Amino acid sequence: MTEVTNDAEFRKALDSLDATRQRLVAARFVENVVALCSDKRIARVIQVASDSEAGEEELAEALKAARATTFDCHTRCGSEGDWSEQAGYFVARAATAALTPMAQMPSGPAWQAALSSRMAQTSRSIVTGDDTSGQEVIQQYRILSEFLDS
Amino acid sequence: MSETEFLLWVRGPALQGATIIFLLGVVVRILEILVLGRKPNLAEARGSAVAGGLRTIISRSFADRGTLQRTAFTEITGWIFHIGFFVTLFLFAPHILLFEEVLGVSWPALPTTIIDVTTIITIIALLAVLIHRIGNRVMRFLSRFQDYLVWLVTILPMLTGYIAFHRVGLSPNMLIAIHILSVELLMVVFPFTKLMHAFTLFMSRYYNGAIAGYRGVNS
Amino acid sequence: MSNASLERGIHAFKEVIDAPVASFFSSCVRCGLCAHACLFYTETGDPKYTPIHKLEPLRRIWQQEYSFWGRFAKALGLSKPVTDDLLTEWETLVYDSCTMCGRCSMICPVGNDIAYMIRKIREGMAAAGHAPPGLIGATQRAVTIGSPMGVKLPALQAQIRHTEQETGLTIPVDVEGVEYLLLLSSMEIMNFPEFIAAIAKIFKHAGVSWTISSEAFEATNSGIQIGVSEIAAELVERIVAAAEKLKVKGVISPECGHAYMAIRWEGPNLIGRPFNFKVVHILELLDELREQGRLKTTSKETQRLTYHDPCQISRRGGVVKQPRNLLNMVAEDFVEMPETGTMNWCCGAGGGVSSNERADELRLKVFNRKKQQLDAIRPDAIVSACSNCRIHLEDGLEEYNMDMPVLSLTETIAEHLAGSDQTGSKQS
Amino acid sequence: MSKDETLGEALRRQGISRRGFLKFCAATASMMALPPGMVPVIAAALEKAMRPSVIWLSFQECTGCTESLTRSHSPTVEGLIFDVISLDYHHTLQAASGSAAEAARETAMKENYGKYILIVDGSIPTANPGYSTIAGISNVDMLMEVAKGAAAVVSVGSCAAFGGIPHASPNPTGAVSVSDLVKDKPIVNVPGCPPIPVVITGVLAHFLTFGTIPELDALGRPMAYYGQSIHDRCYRRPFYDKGLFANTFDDEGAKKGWCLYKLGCKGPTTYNACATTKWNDGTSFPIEAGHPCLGCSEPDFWDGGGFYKAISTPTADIMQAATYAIGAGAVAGVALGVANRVKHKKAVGEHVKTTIDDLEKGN
Repeated sequence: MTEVTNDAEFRKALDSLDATRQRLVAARFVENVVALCSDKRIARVIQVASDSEAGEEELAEALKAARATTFDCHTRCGSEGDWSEQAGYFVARAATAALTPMAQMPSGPAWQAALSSRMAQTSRSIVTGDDTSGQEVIQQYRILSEFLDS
Repeated sequence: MSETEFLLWVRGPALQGATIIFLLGVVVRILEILVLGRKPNLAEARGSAVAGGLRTIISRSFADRGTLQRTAFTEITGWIFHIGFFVTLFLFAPHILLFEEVLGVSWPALPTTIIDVTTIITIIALLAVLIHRIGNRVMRFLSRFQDYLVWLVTILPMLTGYIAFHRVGLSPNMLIAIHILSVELLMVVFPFTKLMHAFTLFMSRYYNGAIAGYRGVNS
Repeated sequence: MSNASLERGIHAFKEVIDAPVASFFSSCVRCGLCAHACLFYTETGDPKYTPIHKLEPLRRIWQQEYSFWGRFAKALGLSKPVTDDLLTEWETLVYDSCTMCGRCSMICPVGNDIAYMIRKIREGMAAAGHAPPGLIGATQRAVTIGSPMGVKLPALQAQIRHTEQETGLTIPVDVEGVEYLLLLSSMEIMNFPEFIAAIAKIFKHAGVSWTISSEAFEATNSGIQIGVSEIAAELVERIVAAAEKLKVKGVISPECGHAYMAIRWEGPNLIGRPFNFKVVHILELLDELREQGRLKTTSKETQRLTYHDPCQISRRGGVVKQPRNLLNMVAEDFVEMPETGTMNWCCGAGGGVSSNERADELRLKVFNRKKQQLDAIRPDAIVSACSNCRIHLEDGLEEYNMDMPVLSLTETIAEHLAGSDQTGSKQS
Repeated sequence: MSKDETLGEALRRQGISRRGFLKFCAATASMMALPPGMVPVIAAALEKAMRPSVIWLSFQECTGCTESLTRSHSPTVEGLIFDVISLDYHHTLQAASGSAAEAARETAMKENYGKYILIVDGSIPTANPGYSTIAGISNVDMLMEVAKGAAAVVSVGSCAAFGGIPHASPNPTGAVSVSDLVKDKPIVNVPGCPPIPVVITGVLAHFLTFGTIPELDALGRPMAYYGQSIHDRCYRRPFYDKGLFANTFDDEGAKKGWCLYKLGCKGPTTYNACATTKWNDGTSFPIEAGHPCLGCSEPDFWDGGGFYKAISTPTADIMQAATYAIGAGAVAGVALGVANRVKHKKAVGEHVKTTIDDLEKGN
């Protein structure tokens, strides 16, 4: 039984995964925060990312959708920021990271997806005022542990 | 008024009058700008404003490659007619003689065939400039009456000078009188129009270069 | 109750006209070359976007008030007045179709600094009540909340906490006597919080002592975009007060174009006194660290990278060489766009255009200029140093179906720091 | 000399050979710029021409024109012509004087009424007829009387043609040219101070040959002689074109024979045949002698702003005007500039604070 308890272990474990498995675990991280995103496209993107049999074309399509969602969700310079919408933006970014080929993301798609998912949680906490981002980290450790054991 | 009297009037009182309006107007307009002044820059300088300003006075004569490619017609015709205008103005022997008479300094002249060819090229360039001004949507959009007036008073000395040199149509004295008169028209119009750029562009380029130079940018 | 009126606008025009403005208007020969330096013209073909034309109201006031023959003509009733209708017509030209990128100022053959004058005409437009609603909102939020995007301190604190968790580094807040006070743009806090992490890592690596101020963390300045100098000054004063309170040696302007212009070049002039601290752009500081040997990187990016110069940082700000030095440190294949450095083309969203929803369609249309530049060299990714450029580049690339990530130069450097374990985490 | 004698007869009587006669005809044709094919026509016409009666009136003049004609080298074409015309009245040359002279004029007029040629040198005073009289007759009266019966009038010299020196400013005698007074006769102007002798004979030859006056330019001058400017035919023209000028009368340029434009040469604006026919039997002409052309065959040459001033130079003190203008401009410019500054300062001083509440459109 694997147990990840800190970011060093967390990242090391992620780095050891191959591309497909990185994508699969990243999809689980995103799924954990998907409720924060109001854009319906993300659910479909996660579905594709979670599919270990997904074809290249399908993945590319999903990445495109994830990107488009990201651009639609970000807050433009000078416009009034809404942190609950911003949480959705980070979910979309996490989904984008999950689907980005490893070559384009040297720090690792899964790691980036995890970070953006945490940011989504932080954004939510800015709205509500209660700090729950620490819990997200713990949940991610749990998700990874389960993933490694499955 | 006989032709000779007309020529004498043009070479005498009319020239005096035109000179007075020209110089008075130019000096007034330059001082009017300079005295207005500007605030000192309190930000810490990265480069020299003076060096930048002086640099831009020269460098702005030459367009960057991209601009040159996009606006080749304007750039080339602009260069040609400006150079042509100054070559004929300052390097034609009878003109030099005028400057010598007034200023007491002289310099070598260019052969008349070169002046002649330059004049034709300049006139063609100026015609092209007009066609371009009318045909180009940006220039037509920007142009007002003054732009056409200035074009006219610029090409007139070139045309009348060319005709006077070749003595076509009227008596030579009359042609010369008309030529000198056309220059006087240019001088009178000068301070009230964009022709002032001949002087103020040095100030403008300096300010531009100084603003950029202060920030360490070569503009 | 707003006091905006035509009279106040005209009064402001009179105030902003100085010798350079008078000289510039005297020199214009209406050659139209500036149109070809402006992406709003080149990508639309509409001559009304000719830069000098955008200044017509200011030109009229100059002519009627500060030139002898113009005054004469005015006395005779021969001059065209500046009316409210005129300003209404010009509002979109002055705000929606100009990013104050200053490219026209670089090519004007008589040397007119047109961007300098756009900055000034906006003073009168704003005083006359002709600023765009989007910019008005941003300015009001900047003054009342402290950020044009409404970012409040708790939000920053949450991002700091997140970053500390992620990096395992402490983000110093309100620490007195350090070398540098770091400013952040709201964009970085909201969209690109990884910038804070990148700074933390680099400064740890290079041994730079720094802090963020809880009282003045915002770098941006809507006042210089909308054109109200006293509001701009008020925003600058907040930073000056924080810097003086924390007794820092320098203030760092982050990856934001106009913020650098506001604090570095306009700042002391806005508040009417020189600063007793230095202002550096983050790229200037990084390059300085590189020169001193304090910034070391290991691996290099293998992707084909290009650099998009944010106008206010390079052309209008003078930080041109530094990003190139830095990129060459971390990029194996760094390639310049055809027109670059001080002649770079604006992304199309600077100068407040991005805050102005009315201009959305136009700014995406004119992005075609950047597309052409990119098509010429086909890079794998674009590096830039302005969050606003970055967001707009992403928007534009999406609009034009171009698949190309946009990276922050600072973040890219951080990813390649020597001796960094990249996770840097000790805590759980 | 019989009055009925033809020109051919008169010439042969004087021992001129057929060959010599043809040579003269060829020279005349060439002078009049006629094609060589015209030589036999000229010869035939002159052979049969009756010696015309010529009345020469001299008014306000210096006799320079007559001197020029009579100082011709012998044997010359012009000499021949004068030998063959019937110069019935010329106060300088005729033997008769007083009432006899006037009687000769009246006789000639009566006998050849409508056929004689009137040659005039000198201008005619109009301010007061008493300024110049001959035998108690004012110049105006005599001119009008003689012109009435003339077939054609030839105004010899710039005074008769354009008013000349008497006409020069301030023109105290109110001098005018022949063409100012005579409006109903063909008038040929042969200006010059003095005119080239061969030009006068050429005009007479043309009249004898064709019975008409030659083609004239806008100033009434025969195109054959006044069709080109001195400048265009000047042997120094290449120096002008190259920009090589004499700056003084004794500098290196002057010694090298460079262009005299800077010394005031009016060649470019003067139309005459000096540069081609030259003077004193083709010896030289003023420019060849190192002196700029004065432009003596052009109207008002005396008032052209100075013989030694190039035509492109100002005739008034421009430097002084410029100095005043700059001075006045500096004063006015500073005054207006200060006014601008004051206005600007005032605007800044009266600055009204714009707050965030003032940004939205008021009213």
